[in-house]
This record gives sequence, structure tokens and C-alpha cells, in this order.
Amino acid sequence: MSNVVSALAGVSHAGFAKIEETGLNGMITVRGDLGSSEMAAAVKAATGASVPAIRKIAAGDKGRVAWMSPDELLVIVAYDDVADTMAALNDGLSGVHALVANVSDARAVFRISGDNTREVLAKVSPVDLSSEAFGAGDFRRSRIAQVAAAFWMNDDNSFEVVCFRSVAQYVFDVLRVSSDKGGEVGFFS
Amino acid sequence: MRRYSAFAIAREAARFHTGWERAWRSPEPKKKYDVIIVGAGGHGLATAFYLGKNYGITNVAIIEKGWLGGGNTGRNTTIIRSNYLQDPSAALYEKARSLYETMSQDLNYNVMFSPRGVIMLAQTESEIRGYQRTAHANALQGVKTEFIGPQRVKELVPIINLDGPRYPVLGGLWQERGGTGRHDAVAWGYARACSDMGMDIIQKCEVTGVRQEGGKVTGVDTTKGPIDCDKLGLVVAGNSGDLANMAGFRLPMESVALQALVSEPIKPCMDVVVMANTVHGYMSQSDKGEMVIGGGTDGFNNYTQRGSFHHVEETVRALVETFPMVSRLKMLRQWGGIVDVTGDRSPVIGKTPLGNCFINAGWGTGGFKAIPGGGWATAELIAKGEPGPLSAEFGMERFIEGRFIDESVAAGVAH
Amino acid sequence: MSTRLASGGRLLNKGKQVHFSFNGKQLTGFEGDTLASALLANDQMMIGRSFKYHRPRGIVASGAEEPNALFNMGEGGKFEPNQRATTTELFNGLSCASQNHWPSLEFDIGAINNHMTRFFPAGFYYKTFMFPAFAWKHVFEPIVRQSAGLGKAPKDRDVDTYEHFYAYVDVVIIGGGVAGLQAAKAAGASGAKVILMEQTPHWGGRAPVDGGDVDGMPVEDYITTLINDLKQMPNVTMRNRMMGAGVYDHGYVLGYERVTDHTPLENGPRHRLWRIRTKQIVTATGAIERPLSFAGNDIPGVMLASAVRDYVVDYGVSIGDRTVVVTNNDDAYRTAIALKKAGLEVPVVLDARASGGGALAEEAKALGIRVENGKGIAKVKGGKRVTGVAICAQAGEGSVLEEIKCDAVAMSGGWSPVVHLWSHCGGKLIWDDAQAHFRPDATRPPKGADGEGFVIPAGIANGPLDLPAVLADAHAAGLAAVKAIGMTSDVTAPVAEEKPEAAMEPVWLMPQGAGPKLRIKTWLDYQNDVKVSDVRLAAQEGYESVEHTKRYTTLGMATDQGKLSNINGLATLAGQLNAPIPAVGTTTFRPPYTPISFGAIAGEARDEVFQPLRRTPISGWHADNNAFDEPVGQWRRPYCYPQNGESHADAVKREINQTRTSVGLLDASTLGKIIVKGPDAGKFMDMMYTNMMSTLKPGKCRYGLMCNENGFLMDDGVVARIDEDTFLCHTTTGGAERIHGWMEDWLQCEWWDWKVYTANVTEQYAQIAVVGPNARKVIEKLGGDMDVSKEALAFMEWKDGKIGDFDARAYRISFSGELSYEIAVPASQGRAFWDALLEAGAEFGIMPYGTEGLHVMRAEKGFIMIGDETDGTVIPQDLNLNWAISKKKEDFLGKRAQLRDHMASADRWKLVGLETLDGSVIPDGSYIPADGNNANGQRNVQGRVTSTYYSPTLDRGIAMALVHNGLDRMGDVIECNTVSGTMIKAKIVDPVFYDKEGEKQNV
Amino acid sequence: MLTLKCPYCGVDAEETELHAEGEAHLKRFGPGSSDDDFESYLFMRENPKGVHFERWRHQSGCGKFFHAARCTMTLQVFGTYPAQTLEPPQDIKDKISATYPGWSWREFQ
Repeated sequence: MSNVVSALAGVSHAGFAKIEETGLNGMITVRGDLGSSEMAAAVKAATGASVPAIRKIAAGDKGRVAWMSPDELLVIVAYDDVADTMAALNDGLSGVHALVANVSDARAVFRISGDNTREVLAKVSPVDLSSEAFGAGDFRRSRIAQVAAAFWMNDDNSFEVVCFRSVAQYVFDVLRVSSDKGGEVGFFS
Repeated sequence: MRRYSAFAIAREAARFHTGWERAWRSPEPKKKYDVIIVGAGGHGLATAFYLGKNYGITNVAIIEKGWLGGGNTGRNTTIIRSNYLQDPSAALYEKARSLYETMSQDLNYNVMFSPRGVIMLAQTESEIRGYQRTAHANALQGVKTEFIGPQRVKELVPIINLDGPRYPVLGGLWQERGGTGRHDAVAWGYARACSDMGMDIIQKCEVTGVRQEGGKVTGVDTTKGPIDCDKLGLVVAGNSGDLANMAGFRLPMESVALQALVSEPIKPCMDVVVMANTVHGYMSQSDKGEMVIGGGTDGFNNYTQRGSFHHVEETVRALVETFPMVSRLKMLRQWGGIVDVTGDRSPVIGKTPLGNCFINAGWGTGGFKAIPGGGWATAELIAKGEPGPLSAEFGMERFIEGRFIDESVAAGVAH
Repeated sequence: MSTRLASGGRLLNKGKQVHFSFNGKQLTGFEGDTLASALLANDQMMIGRSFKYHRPRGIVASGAEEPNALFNMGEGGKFEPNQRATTTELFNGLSCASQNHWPSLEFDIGAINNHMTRFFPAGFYYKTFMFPAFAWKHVFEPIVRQSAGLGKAPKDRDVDTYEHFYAYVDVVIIGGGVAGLQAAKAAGASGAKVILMEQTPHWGGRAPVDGGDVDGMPVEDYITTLINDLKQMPNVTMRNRMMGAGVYDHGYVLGYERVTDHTPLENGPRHRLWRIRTKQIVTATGAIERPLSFAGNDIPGVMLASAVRDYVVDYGVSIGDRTVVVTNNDDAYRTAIALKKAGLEVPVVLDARASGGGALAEEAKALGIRVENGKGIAKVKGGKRVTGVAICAQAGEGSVLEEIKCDAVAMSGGWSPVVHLWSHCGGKLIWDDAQAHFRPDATRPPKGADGEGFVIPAGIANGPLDLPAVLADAHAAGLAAVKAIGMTSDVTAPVAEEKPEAAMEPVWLMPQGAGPKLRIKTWLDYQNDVKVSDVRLAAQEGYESVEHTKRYTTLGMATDQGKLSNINGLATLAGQLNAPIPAVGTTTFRPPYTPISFGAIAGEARDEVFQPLRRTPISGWHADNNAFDEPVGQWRRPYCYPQNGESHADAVKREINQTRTSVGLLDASTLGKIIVKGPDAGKFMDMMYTNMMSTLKPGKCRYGLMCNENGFLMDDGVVARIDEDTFLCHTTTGGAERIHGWMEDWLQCEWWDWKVYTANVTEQYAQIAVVGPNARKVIEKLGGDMDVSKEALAFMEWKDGKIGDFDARAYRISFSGELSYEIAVPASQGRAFWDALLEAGAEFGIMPYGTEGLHVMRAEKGFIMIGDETDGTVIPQDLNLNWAISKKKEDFLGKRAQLRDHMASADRWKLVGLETLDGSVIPDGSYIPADGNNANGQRNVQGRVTSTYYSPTLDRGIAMALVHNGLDRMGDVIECNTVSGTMIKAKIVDPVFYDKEGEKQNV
Repeated sequence: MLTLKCPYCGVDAEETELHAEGEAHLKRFGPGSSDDDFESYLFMRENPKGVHFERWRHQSGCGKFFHAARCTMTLQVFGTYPAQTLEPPQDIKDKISATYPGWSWREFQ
């Protein structure tokens, strides 16, 4: 639908690493008992993935699931699949105390790829981003400079960063400045 | 006491200054005093001074665990202003400010009170409304302030950036007779005057217990032995909770670190004091040329006199935004002090559960500017045993009645 | 004169000339020079003036401790005052100028102060300038201010960028001298993650200058092998040009990296501030040589002995042709020997020790250098540079035995470990009698989060001064650091050799019996002009605490923070007080070690990323359509949309008239939206709100109030019941995060057994208010399956459905008193929905209105606004909102507080409306005085204005106010004050000015 | 610059991810309570020099509130624990006793 636009309409920047907005993602907040069989089944049905371990992101054939807190998950699917995924989750969790909310439009997502991707984030997040401490499949909620954000790492050393839609421009600008050429640190290499 | 003057200096210069006498005596404690003040900071010394000056009570000891003026009196950013919103605060701080006007002459000690003017910047619509409210209140309180527009701000502060992309300067609350003073000199001047009246300032003497009988204080135990008294004043910013503990009561206060920092000195570039509350930074330039900068308080209880560095960062980035030229200055030194913060962030001057024990505490970030007023009011309280008009609203009973003195309201909240 | 030697200069690349300028003069140096060494190579002995007396000042040191050589550097957006020449690498095009003089360095009017020295003792400010009272501010202070200060204030905006970097490691080693390198090797071999940082561009510190052998090779070669070893360790990061600026609690270290200061044309940030979290810190920060206190020790050409040596060996620069060396220890003989070996003259070494020196003294003598034991300097001769010294017996009072011509003096008063970083976080010191210095007390380190020490001093920074002991100590420190984190290292310690040294003897005044005439010319603090006489005076006057003395004299308060002066000053004070030095104590060391740029501290947060700015999905439209924004929390909201140059007031009037007569649009996306869901949601909502929310029917909306536990009104908004288990709570703009956190606090910490989940879905939706008599027509025009008729969607109901193509939820709520729909659509569709509404409403003249229009319209209706009618001291009862406070509920947050005497009192100020008698608008913030004054002489007050506007609808000024007994005083005329002192008369009226019956919103 | 381990997500969170939330283990007094109890609940604080129990929120993180036992004089952290409890866990009390034998804080010791 042409009516639908992501926060920054796919903006990108090429510094020593590349920053790009990935466009709209389907995102669903799920709160409930993460250890319950209903949750496991609902998540499996909705995404094909298992409930992730603490501070991990799990992938299934239909989507990914990130651990947000002891009673919260973030389900990530294709934007157009949200209604179906919501239905699957609500279905699986019917009768148990849980909350399922569509937050697809409340978020912006950026990908950081190329060289020294860890450095881009290490300039603005108080997180140990060394390879010993953070690798593919790890998921972390923290802050980017002055706003809350979450990120995870993919197999190709790229990161994906999720923030609130209203601060998308701020987060993009901060990541852009952090990846400006000449600012390579050389700490993780 | 030999008076200080230019002539005295000339006289002493001829003999290489060998004739100067001690500014204050360093006596051993007596067995008993009419009044013991615990804490030889600005408020404690001022309390003692006005006990002597206003009430003729001079059999007074001021007990200090460290060195006089070594707590928050010597650690603040020396701002003096009285543009407060609520009547009780405006009365107290304006009393203090007016006493600062003549303090150098009253004490024969140059405390370098410099009424260079204080601007509190308005950077949001609600801040404009808040400061206009303060200006209206001040007009009825006898505090001279005015709300000024951005161009006048720029004239007063040429280095300011009016058009910051985030928070443009929309105006400011201007108090022309606010300013700064030399913080150490305030303590030293009072100390010299107290000592001259025959009061004993006992440094390096820590209070270890409060002795009581039948709900009244009889004296204190100290590292220099027990000392008796008829009345006790606790004036120990940052340690109030600890002293109250010894005396057996609790306070509606918590102690947190407040930070400050200075730049390297540069030639004069800003003559007035600027406070930017929206972005949390305030700055003035000392006579030495250092930019003196106040930071924020930590959110957690702390007695280490070391604050968290991220508050320094927040303050500095606000100042770089407000005064872009500071970006290429350097931070020379940062430090922290421990301040007592009450439930409504206003101070306590009042009685305690012990009949003849009185307290002056909870000044939060505003203690220095209040020193002479706080001392004046506390002396009245101790001398008469009941609060006078200046401290009437500042008793601790306000917390049980729900009768707060909340100064944060001028800042407004988002709508 | 100082000059460049033909040979020597191990840090220079003599093949590469570098051009720079000083005070407009074009000069040249070499690659590898510091600004200081290059200036000395060009015979710039005098480089500035002191702070108080404007005395000529020359370079004293070769490193971070330099107090004098501070310059205005660069131009325009790269201008920077107070740049220290000894830590500034020379680069092509560098321009600098000396500071603190007028009109020129050579001829300085301020130097008149110099001749008045005797009249400006310590603390003289406090004793004079008091009369008349106004004179301090208007006469004396301006003079003091103008003559103080150092560099010029920058004028232009900084053109450079800065950044931060977070690093998490096991061990941080601060200092890349031989000790730091050795400690890094010992620690690195364990596999621990190590950062080794060094403030200069070079590794190895001063060991190559001082000499000695390690493992059978010259120490310089050993350093090369250490560097190579460390480079082979992937777990060790080596950074130079990075200073350990501060040590903070819980293992937090600030590293100040000067990335492009020396290459200003390169891309990249100027400075990078590293915020490092580490388990252990090794401070291999070296030591600083102390000056000796003799008369004239501040004349240009008097320099630390180690610095004289550094300039000869490292930079091939001689300070003078004839250098007198004066010392109380053996180390300074190295300087004499180095000078002699460079072909320079050393007319005499004055050794204050009666028994003289050890092996190094013998070596000097063997080179033909005259050595005088038990002698010192009575006085240095010269003005803008040294011309000679008068020699005396150290034990005497300064009778001159002999005068010697010379053009430089190299002095050494012993060495003080750099304990700053050890001390920043509470590490304690002990006094070492043998070396006459404070060193870290290893038994009382700063403690970390686990209660154990986390800083380990290493090498000279820990006290030992000779190479074998330094290396052994540094090696042990490296091992101890990894042991403390449960790792092991099996590297063996190196074996070093150095000539044994005779014991030093403390010399705090030269000669020891120097009288007042000499003491007043004997400097302790070169930059702040503090002399031995000043410290003695402070003690005499009772400023006995070291902190008193420091503050009274300004000793150690200059930009070098007393690196050269503190111990000498302390010893002088102790001497005057007849107390041992450790009993007098030491001052507190505060970060940073040397000054760091504010730019670096601010980091990336400047200009557009100074602070986050939150945007709604419709913000782009507002920006394109001339919206005038106001900041509301982190949001920017349009205040109004001026057209064709109209004033803001006219724009607001137009927007209101349009909305009241036809239809207007408001971007309400910033309102908070929180889902509350669960079997206990009703019970929870009843606690959070003053209202009874549990009885709200699905499909319905209710206006709710939230109070804090202190009873004060903190937020308001419309609550919609979605289904039996689910509520959607609207909060004020900027309130969403706060209220969500507030709810979570109670759920997590007080009622954790209640089955309720919350989710903040504020940004999922763009929310647009369609307001005005034609609102329904506009929505209906868009089509879709949602029936928005009065019957299908009544006032205070909500409904889901399609409006046009859009997935919408419509709420029939009104904050303006008009027919109004607040419609939420997914944020991604927000802009398109806004555009669609504008298009559909075109025939009705639809236009957006801003926050001011919103405010005026709600005031016309007598609706309260959080932040205007409330300020954190107002309870709902003050605002006559008792109807929204459930009397049936036993408890809700704030209920108990509202029962307290002062809050339950009938005497409180109550909300009323005000109509000015002349129709004018009362100024914002006006108070309503009452008769008489209070006990403090302040005018009594009986109320205050909370909101005041020009109402276009009524064409007059209207206001809301809190007035004492206001509800009983309808029709009374009161006066509102203005800052000019005149009063505005107003009548107390009902606060609902418009459509009192509410017919318009309910159609 | 504190670092506290969030007991919920296991992160050693640095202070800038956290938000201090005041004294822990306050007992709420509502309608029906005495003026003294209510004042005590809202305003009176232990504010000790030494062992303290306090509330934190992992604000820029998992969002959970938790408790910490910390010394206000040395900033030593004895432990953090979930907020869903009326008193500090025994192992943390033991750890405090190892450093400060005989300590007490309100009713705990």
C-alpha cells in the first residue's frame, strides 16, 4: 500500500561502515509466561522458532523472536504477515494471561554492515561489543547515545538496531556520525 | 581584632608581613557552652555570628570534624540569587542576598560579593510561563527581577547561542542584584568575626554522640571529649542524617553527590551568571577567569564526595550547545559535594524531637546563597526556642501536614 | 642562549623541517619536536607572563607538569587558549601566541604588579577593596578580572568533531614508560585483555634518557624488545597520545585520546574520550621532579634538571651554553654528565648535601665537572633570562660566597610519584622519609564494587626510583593485576642494573635559613605566583589546614594543578607549623590528570544530535507548511501555522475560528497510549486512577485523573475500555514513558501477584483529532466501513474500522468542546491519512491548528491542562474535579495523602474563571494580591492566574485562576498584578466560558 | 560510576542504563493509616552511612525494577536481587555481615 511508509523511507549512509534503514518490519510485543508450554507452542506456530534463551534472538522459518525481559518477547516477521502472526499468537495464548500487541509501526530498524561494525555501536552504547562478549544471535537492549534501543548481530558481522520510530532520525544521525571516515578506532580488529 | 584595610597592608608590607595576627583562635574546648553549633560551614558559622550579634549570646562553640568551610561551603559554584517563587523561599533567600550586600563591611573581610546579575534562561513555552509567574510573585515579595527577551539576553551574554537547533533561547528571568561571592571568604570572614566575639571554633573535632536526658540534649561526645551545652544546633549539610541518627531521630532527607567543575582560566568573556535549567547547565566566570560550572545530582545515596561522570557529560554538552565557544576550552578540575535533599527539595530550619536541639539542613543545591539568611533564621530559632517569621514555614512538621514549599513548580511539566 | 645542537635528538626526524609561527615570527623545527623543544631551539627563553605579578616566565619542564608554557594556539574555529607547549607536537602551519600580557610579551604594562609584590601578599584581596561598598563590583573587581585570566576566549564555533568509545577489558595500564610496558607484558602473557595507554607519542618514557641496562642490553634496546613482544599479543591494545584522565568508581577509566591534534588536516575526530570499564588498573604513571626553592627560581632559564636532560638527549636542544646544576640528589648529575658529553659547559654542580653524591657524582667529577657539596643558590641573577647565580652555603642564611656567570640553571629537589590516578577514587598515600615524597599505600587502595582494591601502582609511581627496583615492581604489578582477576602469567622478571645512588636529602628552602627578603623572591607556584613567604603568612594567620593554605594563597590551583608546587608548598607549611609533613596532610587529587577538552566530554552530542528530537509521522508536513514549533519534552509540536506573514496571534485566531465554525485538524500523535491487560486490570486501574475505572463498559471512554502518592495531580487522559480484560490509557504528551514506568513500578514492586501486563504503544499510532461542526462530514467523505453517526458512535465511545483505506480506531472525545473525533491509524499510514483528511476537508476550508489553538479552545471550555492548572502542588479537589474522584473506592494512589490536614482543608485555593473588566488579557503568571503584608514584609496573596488567553471566540481576555475560597466568591472583582506594578481588575466567574451545556460536542 | 548486575537479564549494567529509584523495602501506608506512618512512608528515609538497600530500574535495558544492597561510603555492592520480595535474601545479608559484622538496617540485620 502506497499509504505505508517507514520512518525515514530507507535512508542510508556510507562511512567506514554502511548504515541503512531496513524499511518496515512486522514487530509484535508478547508478554506472558515465557516458560509455559502455551508460549512455546504459540511462538513456534507463529514463527517456527523456539522461545529464545536469555538475551538471545532465535530464528524460525516465518520469523525471529528476541528475548526482551523475563516476561516479554519481540516477534519479528515480514510487515505484511503481522495480522496472521498476531492471530497465531493470540490463538496459541488464548485462555492464558498474556498480552500481544502490534508495534510494527512504532519502530525503526537500521542495519550496520561492512567494516568495523562493532566500533560504530561501541561509540554510542555502553555494551561490551568485543567478539568474546557479543556474537551472532546475541540480542541486547541498551541505549544508543541518549535513547533506548535494542540490537542484535547477524552471522555476517552486521548489526540490526531497533529504536522507536519518533527518534529514527536521531539514531540514524548518531550512527552516521559514528561511522564517519577517519573515525576508525581499530580496537576490535 | 586588628582591622583589615589598605593602610594595614602598607604598614605590614614594610615589615614583610610579620605582624599579621591569626584570623581566628584555635582553642581547646571548654567544659560547657550555652550553645554548641555542630558544623563550622557557612551556615553554622553564620548561625553563631548572628547568635552573638543579634542576641548577645557569645558563650558558643562551633565544632567541626574537619576544617572550617571545608564542606559544601568550599565546594559550590558561589551563585547568589533570590528569585524564588514561593513566599517563604523568596523571603529567606532575599534576606540572605541583602545581607551579602554589606557582608564585607559587616565582617571587615572582603567576601567579594559581586552583584553581576543572574539570568535563568527560558527555553520552552512552559518555562517562559513559569518565569513570568516568578517575576509576578517577586514583584509582590519585594524581590527585584524582570523577564527579559532574547535580544537583551544576548546583550548581557554575548557568547550565548540564541538559536540552538534544539532549545532556542526565548528569554530569561533576570535578577540584576544576584551574582557571586568568594565562598571560602564567607566562611573565613564569619569565623574571624565569631572568634573575635570570644566564640570557640574547634576544628578537627568530630561529634561521636549526642547526650540526652529526659528528651533534652545535655551535650555532645566528641573526639576531644564530652562537652556540655544548654542548646544544640545541628548545621551539618551532607551529614545531617548521620547526626540525626546519633540523636535518635530520622529526617525526611537523603544525601546525594552534587558535582561542579571549572575550566582553565581565560580572559573575561561573560560578566553575568547564566543558568539554563531545561538543558541542565549553569555557568559563570570567576575573577580568576575560570568558567565555573554546576552539574547535576546523582539519584542515589552517596557519601563519597565523588559523583558519576555522566552528569558531567550531560552538563558539558548542554554548555557546548548554549555557549559554543566552550567546546575548545578544557576542564581543569571536577569535584563533588554531598548535599541533603528533602522531600520537597526545600531546606529545613526547625525544631527536632529533642526540645533544645535545632536543625538547619536540607539545602540541596542551594545552600551557599542562603548562608547569611539561614544563619540569621537559625540564630533566631535557637535564641528564642521558636521559629521566627523567616523560618516559620521551614519546620519538618510540614511533611506531616502536607504543606510543602515546592520550588520546582516554576519549571512546569509537559502537556 | 638556548639553541639546537648539531648532534643528538633521538626523537627527531632531522630530515623533515616543520614551519610554525610564534607571536607572528616564522620559525622552523623538526618533525618529532614538541612546540616547547622547537621554541627553545629558536632561543625563546621567555614565553609568557605569570598570573598575578606578570613576571617573565620560561619553560620549566618537558612534560605534562609544565606550568608556564601555555599559548593561544590556532585560528578561527581551531583557536584554543592555554595549550601546553610541552605536550603539543609540532606540525606544519602551527601558529601560537603568548598569553597574559599587554601590549606585548617583552613590554607588559601589567608587570608593574611585579614591583608592588610586597603589597600583594597572599590573601590581600580579603583585607582590602572593601570601601565604599559598591567599589568592589564597580572599581576593583573589573581591574582584577582584566588582569587575571590566561588565554583569550575563543570566538568562533569549533569546527572539529569529537567522539566517545566504550571499551570493556580486564586490565588497564596507564603509562607507557618502561614500567608500564613491563607491567603490560607480565599481565598480557596471561591472556587477559589489556589496554596500555601512553599520553605522549613515544613508548618507553624517560628510561632511554636516564640509561641503565636490562637483561644485558641498554634499556633503550630492551624497550624495543618489550614493544615488539606486546605487539605480538592480540589481547593487548597499545594506544599512545592517550592519557589516563581519571579513575572513577567501579573500575571506570577515562582515556583522553588526542587523535588529530598533531595532524589537524586529517579526517576524523580531534579527540576521543574512552570510557573504559576494567577489572584492574595499573598506574605506571612515573614521577615528577620537584623544583628547589631559592630566590629567583622563576627566572627564564631555570629549569628542572630532568627537563634540561630531556631537551638535550631527546630533541638536541641546549638550554644554555653554561648550565649550573643544583641538586639534593644524585639524579641531577645525569644532567651534568649529559650536558658535558654534548659538549656544553657545566661550571659547577651545587649539591646541597654536605656529604655529596655517590657514583654519578664521581663520574661527573671524572669528566672534569666542578662539584660543590653543601652549597646552594642564594639568588639567581637576571630578569628576562638567567645571567648568573650567587652561591651560598646551604646551611647558612644566604651570604654570597661566589658569583658565577651562567645562562641556565638545572635544578632538582627530588622526585614525587604521580599518584593522581591512584588517588582519584580514594587510594591513600603514605609519606616516604627516605625519598621525601608521598607514595601509594598499597594496603589502602581504592576499592571496587566487590570491596577489593582495583588499582595497583607500578614502577616509579609506586615509589622506587632506581631502574632495577622499578622494573621488578612493575613486573610484580602486572602479575598482581591478573592474579586479582583469577588469571596467571608465567613471564619471568628481567634483571636490570644501574649505578647505585647516594641518599637524597630533603631541601625545602635554599639556603635553609633564607630570610624574608629572599623568601619573597622564592617561588613555589610559578603560574599563580605563590612564594614561600605567602605560605608562611597563611600559616601565621591561622590558615593551618592545607586546604585553607591552598585556597588562601592559590597554591596549586593553577592549570598545572600544583604538579610542581604541591609537595614543596606542603613542606613549607609543615615547616612553619613545626609539624611533620604527613601530619599536615595532602590535598585531594581530582580528575582530570591534565585538563581535557569540553569538546571531548560532550562527544558527538552537538548540533542536530545534541539531544534527541522526537518526530511524529506528520512532522514532515508541519515542517513543509511553516509550522512554528514549540518543544514539549523531547517532542516538537506545532504551536501554530502562520500563513502569508501573519503574526502568531493572528494565526492562532484564524485556526480557532476555522475550527469552531467548520473543521480543524490537530496532530495528537504525541499523546501517550498504554495498554493495560489482564484479569486484574480493572482492580489495577482503580488504584492508578482516582476514578472508578473497573465499571467502564467495553466500547466506552472515560476521562481519568492520576495522582502521585503525595496526592498531587500528575497526569490526565481518556481511558478506553477495549474489552473485559483490556484498557487503553491515554497520557499527556511526554507523559507516556513516565506513566508507563509508574504503572510498571507498582506492578513489579508492590502488587506483583496481580495478573496485569502493560505495553506502551504510543508510537504505533498516528493520532489525529478532526474537530468542528463539519468533522463528521469530512470523515464520512472518506468512506470506509465505519459508521461515525451520532447513533453508531456516541460521545465518549470508541470504535474500530476502516475510514477510507485506513485501519482506524476512532474515539468520540473532545478537548475543544466541538464535535470531535480522535482517530488513530498505524503510524506508517499517518502521513497519508493526514493528507487524505486535508483533501476531504478542502471544501470545508479544513486547516490544522497548533498547540496554542488547542490551549485556547480548552480554556474557553474550562478544561484544565496538566502543567498549567497543575504544577505539582495542586490536588484534583482544588480544580473542582471531585466528580472524577471515586468516593466508593477504599484506596487509590494519592487518596491517603489527600486526607492530610492541609489538603483536606476548606481553606484551599479553588479553580475559577476570570473575566477582565476591560476585556484585556491578564499577563501569564499574574498573582492576585490581598490586603496587607505578611510577617516577612511580603504582600499577601489570595490567588494566582493559571491560564490566560485572548479568546477569539469571545473576543476578550479570559483566564483561569486558583483563588482563595474562589467558589464562594462568584461575581467578586479582584485585582491581578503586573510586573510594572499596575493592577488589572477582573471578575470571578465560572471557568466554563463557552457552551456551558456541552451541546456542541454532543451532536 | 556504578555497575550493577540486573538480576533479571543478567547484564552488568553501567549506571547510564539504570535509573535510581530510592529506598527499598518501604511499606506502603494507605487510607486508614496514621499520620506518622504515612509521613514515614513518604518522606522519612534511612539515609545511612554504610549499608543501604535501594531500588533501581534497568531503564535502558530490560525495564525491570530490582533491589541492590550497597555501601554508601565505599560504593561496595553486596548484591542485587529481584524486587518481588519483602526482605533481602540471606546470602546477601551474609555477605554484608562478612564486611560489616553486626550491621543493621531498619528491621534487617
